[in-house]
Amino acid sequence: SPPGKPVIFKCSSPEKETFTCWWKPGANGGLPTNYTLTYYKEGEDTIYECPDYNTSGPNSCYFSKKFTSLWSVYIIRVYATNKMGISASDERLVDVAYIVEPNPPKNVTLEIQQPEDGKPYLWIKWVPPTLADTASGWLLLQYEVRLKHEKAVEWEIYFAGQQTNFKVLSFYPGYKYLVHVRCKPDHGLWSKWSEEHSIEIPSDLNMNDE
Amino acid sequence: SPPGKPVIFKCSSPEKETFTCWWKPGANGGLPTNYTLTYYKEGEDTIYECPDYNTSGPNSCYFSKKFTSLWSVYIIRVYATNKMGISASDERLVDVAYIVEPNPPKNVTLEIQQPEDGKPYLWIKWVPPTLADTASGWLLLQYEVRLKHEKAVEWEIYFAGQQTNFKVLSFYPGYKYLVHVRCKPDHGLWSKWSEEHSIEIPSDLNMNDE
Amino acid sequence: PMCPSGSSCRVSLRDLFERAIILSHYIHSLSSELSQEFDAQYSQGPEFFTQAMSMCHTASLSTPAGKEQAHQIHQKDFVILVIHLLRSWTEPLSHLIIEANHLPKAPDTLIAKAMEIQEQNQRLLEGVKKISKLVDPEIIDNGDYSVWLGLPSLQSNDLESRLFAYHNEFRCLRRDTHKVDNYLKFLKCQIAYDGSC
Repeated sequence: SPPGKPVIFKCSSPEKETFTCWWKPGANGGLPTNYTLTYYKEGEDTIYECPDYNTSGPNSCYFSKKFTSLWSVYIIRVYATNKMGISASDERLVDVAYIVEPNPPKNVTLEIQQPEDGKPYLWIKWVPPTLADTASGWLLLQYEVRLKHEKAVEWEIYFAGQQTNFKVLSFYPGYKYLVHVRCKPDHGLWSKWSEEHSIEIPSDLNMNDE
Repeated sequence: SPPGKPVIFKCSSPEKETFTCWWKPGANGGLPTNYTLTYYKEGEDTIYECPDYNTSGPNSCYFSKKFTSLWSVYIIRVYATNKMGISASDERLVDVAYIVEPNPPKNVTLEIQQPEDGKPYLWIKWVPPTLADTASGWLLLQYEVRLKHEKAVEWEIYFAGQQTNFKVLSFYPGYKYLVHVRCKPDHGLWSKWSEEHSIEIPSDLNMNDE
Repeated sequence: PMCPSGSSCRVSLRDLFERAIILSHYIHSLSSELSQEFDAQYSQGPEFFTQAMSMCHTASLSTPAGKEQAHQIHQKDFVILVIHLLRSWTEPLSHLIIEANHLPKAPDTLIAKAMEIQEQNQRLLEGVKKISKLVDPEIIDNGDYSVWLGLPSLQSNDLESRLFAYHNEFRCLRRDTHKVDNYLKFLKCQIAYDGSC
């Protein structure tokens, strides 16, 4: 039978300079099926084919800098073809600036702080990811921290706004805590969580004001 | 004796529309000494005298909008004259585009906000400095907030981008917090910090999600 | 602006301006670094380059030198002026990159910055052209730009004259990229935010 309808399930850009779209093939009708991605840019008539089916792995199309424009919406479609026929995915509209998925924050550090005049707190610090746009100092990233002790099931999630550090005031001595941090540009997607970092809280830590 | 050599120690523009230069008189040789500022502009031969010695106070020259043009170098010199002779400062080269140093932000206000569905946060708000026309887009300001509780040694500094408010998410109940805000044009110099503002955080403030 | 398929949808004028400004801000920051890096590397004394100041090849373009003058230019003429300013650097930038390799001990970072500026300048030119079409579809861009005649000085046998030539080009690049950045931020508020950001 003709191939099933493919679905473009994700398009994202790590740094607003390049981007990739991925699709899920439909049922292949038991026959060898070939996939073609085509696109055109709003305001232009020419229809182009995917410039690079390889760089981002199977069922993907990679648009390098040369093929990535910030100034137009891309209208993208994938066709599945076999001997019995052809089927087309729905159109996917892509505006590169709105699909930025940055790399995770880096250099996450954890410390127990014991101020002379206050309760101890867990101080989490990090630095923004390497991203061409933050280099221009113009893209505002927002951050989220998740934390739990080893035996807990649920993560506690804290929104840290634009801060690149966060103080956790409520935690239990004697436990090992696991921490991840992620980030998101104002219009864009959350990054993956950073690598896991952990810290052992001494069981004899005095939790009251000094 | 003839007057000592004056020194033009600063030229700056608060809003990229006017600018002022200040000079330090040299020794006045014990005689009444008169100061004259002259300038000419790159690519022009005509030498002009300071248009306004008063608006910006003693030993200063104020260039109103009428006399201010960006992206053209002013070559400026100050002469000190008394009965015994005359002495000239070194030439000062000024491009108004690169000497913008705004006044500090104004009307800084602090509030504790307790959203129904989230943790309480300290909300800091301010308005751009006087004279700064950010609405037209001719001047674009970025802001920085610094904050610490009374007993803390270190300031915590947060970059707020172009927003005129900032949410601080990690802080201690029962402490008095001190806050300053400053601003900088996109390509210019930081203002001084605003006046200090403070807020007492109630010690019974519930720091968890409602 | 993800919109349902079938309906025509494009990047809004506000978004186009926001993106153009991210680029113009970045390009000017790079140009300032490039100019300072060159002066730091090749200056032979505090006043060495002050005598090097000469007119920029774009001086013939009448550009507003203050906010009031900026308000007096018709918006679509102002957009075209920005296009002319950007286009006036296409040729000099490509020659600067080629010739800079012949500078004594030319630092890689200096050439890399010039190349990045060239690339982003072309990107920004494409963006401002797109903006101009939205500002006024009837807009006519006659392909104008300021002719650059600076190549011979970049190839001068006399090292000092050559250094003066480079200093002046980088100084003019810094100035013109600042103008473009400033004008785009102003035009964004005037055009896309009805005069008040």
